[in-house]
Amino acid sequence: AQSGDLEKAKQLLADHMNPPTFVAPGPAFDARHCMAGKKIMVVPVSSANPFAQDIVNAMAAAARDVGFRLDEWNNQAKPEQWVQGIDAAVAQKYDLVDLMGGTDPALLGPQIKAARAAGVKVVTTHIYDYSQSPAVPIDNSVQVDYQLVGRMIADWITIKTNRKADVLIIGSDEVVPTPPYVKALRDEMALQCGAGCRTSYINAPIPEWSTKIQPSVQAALNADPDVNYIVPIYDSMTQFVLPALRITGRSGKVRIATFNGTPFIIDAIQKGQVEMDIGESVGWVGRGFVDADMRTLCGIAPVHHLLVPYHIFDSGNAGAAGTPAEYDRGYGDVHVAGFRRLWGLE
Amino acid sequence: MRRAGDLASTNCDAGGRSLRRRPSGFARTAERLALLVAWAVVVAAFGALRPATYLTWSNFSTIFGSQAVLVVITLGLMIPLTAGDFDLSVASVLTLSQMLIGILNVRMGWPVGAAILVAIAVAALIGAINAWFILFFRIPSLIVTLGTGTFINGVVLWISASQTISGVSDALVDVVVVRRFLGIPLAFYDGLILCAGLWYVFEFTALGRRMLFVGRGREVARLNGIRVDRIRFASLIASAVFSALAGTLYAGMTGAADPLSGLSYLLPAFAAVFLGATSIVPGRFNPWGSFIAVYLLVSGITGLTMLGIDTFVQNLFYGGALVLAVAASQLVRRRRPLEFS
Amino acid sequence: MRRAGDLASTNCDAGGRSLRRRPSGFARTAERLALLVAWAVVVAAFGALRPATYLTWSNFSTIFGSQAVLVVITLGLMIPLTAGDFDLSVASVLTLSQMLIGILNVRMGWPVGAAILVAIAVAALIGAINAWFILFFRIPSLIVTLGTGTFINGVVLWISASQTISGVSDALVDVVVVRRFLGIPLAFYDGLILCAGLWYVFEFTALGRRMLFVGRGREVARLNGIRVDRIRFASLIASAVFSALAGTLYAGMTGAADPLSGLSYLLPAFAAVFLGATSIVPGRFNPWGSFIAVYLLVSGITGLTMLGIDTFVQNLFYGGALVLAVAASQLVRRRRPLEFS
Amino acid sequence: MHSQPAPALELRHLSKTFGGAVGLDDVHLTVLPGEVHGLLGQNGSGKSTLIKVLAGYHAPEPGAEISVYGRSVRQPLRPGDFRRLGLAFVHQHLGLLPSLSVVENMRIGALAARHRWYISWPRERRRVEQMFARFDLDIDVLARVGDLPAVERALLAIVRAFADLHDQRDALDRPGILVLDEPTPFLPRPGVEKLFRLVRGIVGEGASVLFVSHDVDEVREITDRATVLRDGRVAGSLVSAAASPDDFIELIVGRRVVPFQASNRDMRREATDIAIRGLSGGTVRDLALTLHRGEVVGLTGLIGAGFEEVPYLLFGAAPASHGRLGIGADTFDLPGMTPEAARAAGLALLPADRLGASGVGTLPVAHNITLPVVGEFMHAVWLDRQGLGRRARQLAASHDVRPNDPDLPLEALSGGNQQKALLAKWLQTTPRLLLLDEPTQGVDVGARQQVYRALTEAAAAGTVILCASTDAEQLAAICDRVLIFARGMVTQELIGPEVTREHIAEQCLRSVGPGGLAARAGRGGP
Ligand SMILES: Nc1ncnc2c1ncn2[C@@H]1O[C@H](COP(=O)(O)OP(=O)(O)OP(=O)(O)O)[C@@H](O)[C@H]1O
Ligand SMILES: Nc1ncnc2c1ncn2[C@@H]1O[C@H](COP(=O)(O)OP(=O)(O)OP(=O)(O)O)[C@@H](O)[C@H]1O
Ligand SMILES: [Mg+2]
Ligand SMILES: [Mg+2]
Repeated sequence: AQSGDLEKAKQLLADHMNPPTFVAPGPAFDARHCMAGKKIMVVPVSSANPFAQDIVNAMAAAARDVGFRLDEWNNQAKPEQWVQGIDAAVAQKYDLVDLMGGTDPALLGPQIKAARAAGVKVVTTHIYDYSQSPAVPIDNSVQVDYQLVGRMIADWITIKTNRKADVLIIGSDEVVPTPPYVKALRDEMALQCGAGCRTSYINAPIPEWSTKIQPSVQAALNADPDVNYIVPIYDSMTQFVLPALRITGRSGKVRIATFNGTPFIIDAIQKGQVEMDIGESVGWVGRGFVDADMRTLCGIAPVHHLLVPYHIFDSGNAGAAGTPAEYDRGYGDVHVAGFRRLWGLE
Repeated sequence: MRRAGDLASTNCDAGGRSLRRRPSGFARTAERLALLVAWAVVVAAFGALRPATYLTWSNFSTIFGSQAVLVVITLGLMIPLTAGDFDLSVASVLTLSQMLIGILNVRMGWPVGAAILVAIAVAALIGAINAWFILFFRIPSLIVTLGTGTFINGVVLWISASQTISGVSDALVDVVVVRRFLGIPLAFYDGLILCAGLWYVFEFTALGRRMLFVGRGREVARLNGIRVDRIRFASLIASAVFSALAGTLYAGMTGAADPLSGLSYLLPAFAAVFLGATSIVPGRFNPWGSFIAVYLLVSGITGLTMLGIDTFVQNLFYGGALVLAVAASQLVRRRRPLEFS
Repeated sequence: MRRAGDLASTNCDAGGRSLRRRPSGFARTAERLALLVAWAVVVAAFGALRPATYLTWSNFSTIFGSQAVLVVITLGLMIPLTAGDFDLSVASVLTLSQMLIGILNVRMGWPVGAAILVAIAVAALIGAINAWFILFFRIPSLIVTLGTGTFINGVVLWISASQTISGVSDALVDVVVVRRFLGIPLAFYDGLILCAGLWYVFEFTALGRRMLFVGRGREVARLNGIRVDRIRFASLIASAVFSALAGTLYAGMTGAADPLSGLSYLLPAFAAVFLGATSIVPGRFNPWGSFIAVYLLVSGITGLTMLGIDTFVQNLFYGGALVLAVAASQLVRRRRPLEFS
Repeated sequence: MHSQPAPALELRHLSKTFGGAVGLDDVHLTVLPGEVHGLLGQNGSGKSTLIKVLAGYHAPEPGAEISVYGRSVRQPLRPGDFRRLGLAFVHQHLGLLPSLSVVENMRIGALAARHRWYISWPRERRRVEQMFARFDLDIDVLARVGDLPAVERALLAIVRAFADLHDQRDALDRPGILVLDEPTPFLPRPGVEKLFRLVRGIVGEGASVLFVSHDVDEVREITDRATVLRDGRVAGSLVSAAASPDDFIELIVGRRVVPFQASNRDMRREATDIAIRGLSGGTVRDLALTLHRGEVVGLTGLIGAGFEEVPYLLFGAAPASHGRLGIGADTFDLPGMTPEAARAAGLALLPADRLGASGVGTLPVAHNITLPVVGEFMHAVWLDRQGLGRRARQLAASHDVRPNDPDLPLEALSGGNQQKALLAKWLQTTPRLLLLDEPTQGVDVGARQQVYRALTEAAAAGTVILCASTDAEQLAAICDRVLIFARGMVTQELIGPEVTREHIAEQCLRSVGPGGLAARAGRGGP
């Protein structure tokens, strides 16, 4: 029952391995002019999260480039700190609050309502999957195609194993996009890989990664010796998967495919500990958010989908990210010029 | 069995330092007000650096409003500590109760009032279970509440399927963060009232006195005709109920229920209880001291945030302030050991 | 003619508790071995459910190999507890030391041995700082270590820029998890050796007894000529050093260093220390008891995962086992309170 | 004129202040080799403080000089230094760790003294068993010290001190100095005699002894000379043989003391107020007792005879197996009695263990003294704290608690003053039945008279007092009737005029059959 179409899958993956090309999210506009005197407050999920931090840095760079003020509300992923951030933005008359990278609007309903009532626009970025919609009314939501990631990983495994995969998936259900992401992954496995393949799933909440993932993975591996792929759906989980492989003596036998493009995982690819990691250019992501936020503020047709191309790192191209790897290396920089042109800066 | 106080305090001071030393009136006052002064210093410092944004009423109303949850859970933790028991399950109970409110109110469409009542009832039940294990089996409260806390965390992950539930009734949200008095969300006044109430019980009722004796000397309390186990039982239920109230405020503040973030309140609550015990009524767990402690710490952290300083500095400030504030107040009291038992 | 010994069973001390004789030999043995039995039960249960996979050497070598970090940090925590002090900073010290190893070894290219030595030295320094605040200012150890722990977390975020550093020297990784003896990674034997060592010190050296005396009565210890502060100082340094060793194992286990995950070891370590104190040498913190406690808990969790049960059940099991195991052992000892002081 | 031998212990200009309070003030003390030297003084006069300085627990104020056998000692002493000097101690509160085993407690000193990298516990156990054999004591070496009766705990501390002294003498080949801070209150007479035999033994071998006691007769019996402290100063010293009890008491208290003596009334014809029927529990078997309004009844016997359990059994502090208590009209089932029920019925219990069971040391005197009445000060919903403060101050004043500063933690008072405060706590409630266990243990002569007076006044006001005590003098001073116990049963009843010190002592010794005595303090003597 080989329902899926392997050729399409191969093509899909190939597309995401060569250097990306810039796709404009919308029509060009005069950013400098319409952003003059405007202020944006970014409330990242956590200032201690390097992924979010580098996006903020990229956003700040873009803002400087365009010439408006963009501030970050430093926090440590505590909802009451997010609350303070929004209230402060209102009190200090910011024009827009960007809840970025996982700051969950579901936990901020009242503040968002109050902010919008006070004429401050509130948007979320990089939290919802295309298939989801914001938990609370909001001015704009720039969403990410997590389902595509799921499909890409499923296709990758299918191809690499010739439809003989036994996949252990590790997720964190409390993270907003996890359910559709995992569902897409498993559906695609069923579709492409079909009868010859199994998937099993372990849920480990982020605070319990270090205490749950390793023992659970070990037990799962001992319970099912046929497991040949592990998918930590967010790549920082890998740190706790690797020791489980070592202890159960499966290093090398069980392969790892994951998502996020966190530098130390790309290092691990270069060391052959991880097979593939799907990444996004944080510089690109950051500029994409600034672009969307500016359109929201300037009343131009809003952007709902983040069009930043995914990039697959494997042993072949991981070196391009540098050793040790860094965020935002290995993706090229077509986006920089691309956005400047779009914003009428050149 | 070692009681909360013993573990916490430096009980016998091996130096045989004076029990007698009566600090001068001035020193006593200085000791009592040390934390308030520290707070003033912090506010003044950041005010000087960011007059326009930090020294604004809106900023302080935000600070006051956003910390009500921590204030209430801190008060809850203080009750069994005073009676000589640890309750490490407070943060878990907080999380469970806001999740119950979320599920009952949002998923099952109950009126929020009923949901809150159920949450409080469940919390009281948990307090009773803690007390039962502690008092019937004579197990150290630290172990019992560590265990029940972990268990409750599992229950929360279970009933919530690890999902955040948003859309808690506006009725609750309104009375917690939307409605304001003097520009400060009502939540602040809830914390204030509970704080005053607990202060009244500790300082101005016979019950408060008896709790203190139970905490400091169980056998003495027993032989003076105090129903020791009853008081310990009640105080463990009280801490659970306070945690449920904190959970209610949390649900109201966020308009939602999430299965994990509430757990991060445990250590800050401990810090606030003990830091507070160095002030106002030095050497005793006391509500106003902890109230000030909470706002001292968050005032500093907010200031740092406004300066746009990296977040790791928040931890440096938090930890540093905790130790240095206590050390300073110890110097004021000529390093007479704090006796919590 | 009545012997003085008889008086003990009939006299009634001021506490009003009628005095008990030492429990019968059998009861004592049952009490000592309760935890081992519980472990056996857990293993038997899951073995029956999953004979083919659970009851395999590879499974147990995995279980044994994977818990060394928790074992070592638990041992560390036990030392100051025995001498009557809390150390809430152990998990932070663990995190700091693995991060130092990561930075020095990976970023700065130091030989891993040197990096480990530096990490241990820094840990010892932190232990000394804790001790200084506790002993010089006479601040309860709970407050001091809560504060220094938070401070250290800030330092870790700072020096790591919140990044995970991978690629810790294979030399370390090899000796921790890759190389094996009897199929079990060497890390297990490190934990085993430290456990045996600490057991020897506690049981068979004057130093170990002095710690116990200090923990049980500082004034009495001092009157009998024990340098109380010196012992407390040493035990706080020891706990920090053990935490650094745990951090070393953690770095070797994961082959990386990350700024946060180590912190989640604090509560499990407490659970293991107190659960262990109900067994082997009931009423005293003891290494073998905690050693068994750690493996009892992980054996259950492994079994649950093998049954493919949702992970929230792990929390239920963890919390439930903790409370029920202690409750059971309390019943065996006729609910006689455990006294840790 | 040839120089006499250097004193074994010489203290000069020894001062110690606790913040404001003076513990010791320029004390001089000389103990000669082979001398038993008494150290006397009222509660709080500084005896234990002096001793804790010798033990290196308190550092004295600068300027103090301490010399041992002529060699002056580097100061401040560190904990444990006393061993090098050949000193050994029995501290006032014995210095034992209740939660640990007998073996461990007996070896604390040795383990503190020397690093050992291998301790064989069987060997330690044998060593302790030998020690016990040498002092022929019969105590389970594996028992938990907290489970032992007070007598045996005292014996442990004493034997430990003698053993340490013995070891040190071997090590230093110099007769040591034994310091005993109130070792006798817990001991029955035979135990005391045995202790004195041991003391004379080591003194005969050239050792010196510093002996603290509130019992003037004991002091006169065993000491050669005595130094008396008052408010931390040396009030004078006496040659024991030459001085009369009154000389001692006058020097201790600072004025002549008329020893208090209540009229030992025969009240059999008075109306019965309280009836105890068939009380059993612990050692006590089938005790029946009727008490009359305002009667003071003493319970005594040899320690372990069970009399000391009666107060706790009646108060519900220890479980009774049978028995009923009748108070006026209503009766109570004693097995079901609880302390709170007892309080409600008008009973009050003053346990012997002051800071362990009677009051909380870390809380202010005021809190402790007003605990039973705190409910009455709830005006409407408000606790009248000024009122409580006033009550505390006035109670402390009327019972002469010194210093009268209700804000002090209870533990900052000396034993006697603690006891006065805790007695005042109960007397203010005018209990129907006041239960006492060793009410003046470790309380000085002066304070003792005040306690007697207070008790007698309470009785006069109608309170029935049941007083368990081994102190015959005390019982004779206050009791209308004394019951003598053996093996949990009343064997003798002394009424009215019969209640004299001699009588009581004699009957106690009679109470157990021949050979029984020895059992209490370990049998026989060396
Ligand atoms: N650690 C301390 N802090 C403050 N005051 C103290 C301390 N220890 C003792 N004192 C005070 O010093 C004085 C002497 O106390 P000490 O215990 O030496 O009296 P004592 O002669 O032993 O009395 P007793 O006969 O009751 O044992 C008392 O007033 C006591 O309150
Ligand atoms: N229980 C023991 N286990 C192991 N070694 C011991 C033990 N007791 C003593 N030793 C060692 O044996 C040597 C001689 O022991 P011995 O008992 O003669 O010393 P001691 O002076 O009696 O000891 P202490 O002063 O502690 O009573 C000493 O070096 C001591 O360290
Ligand atoms: Mg004394
Ligand atoms: Mg005394």
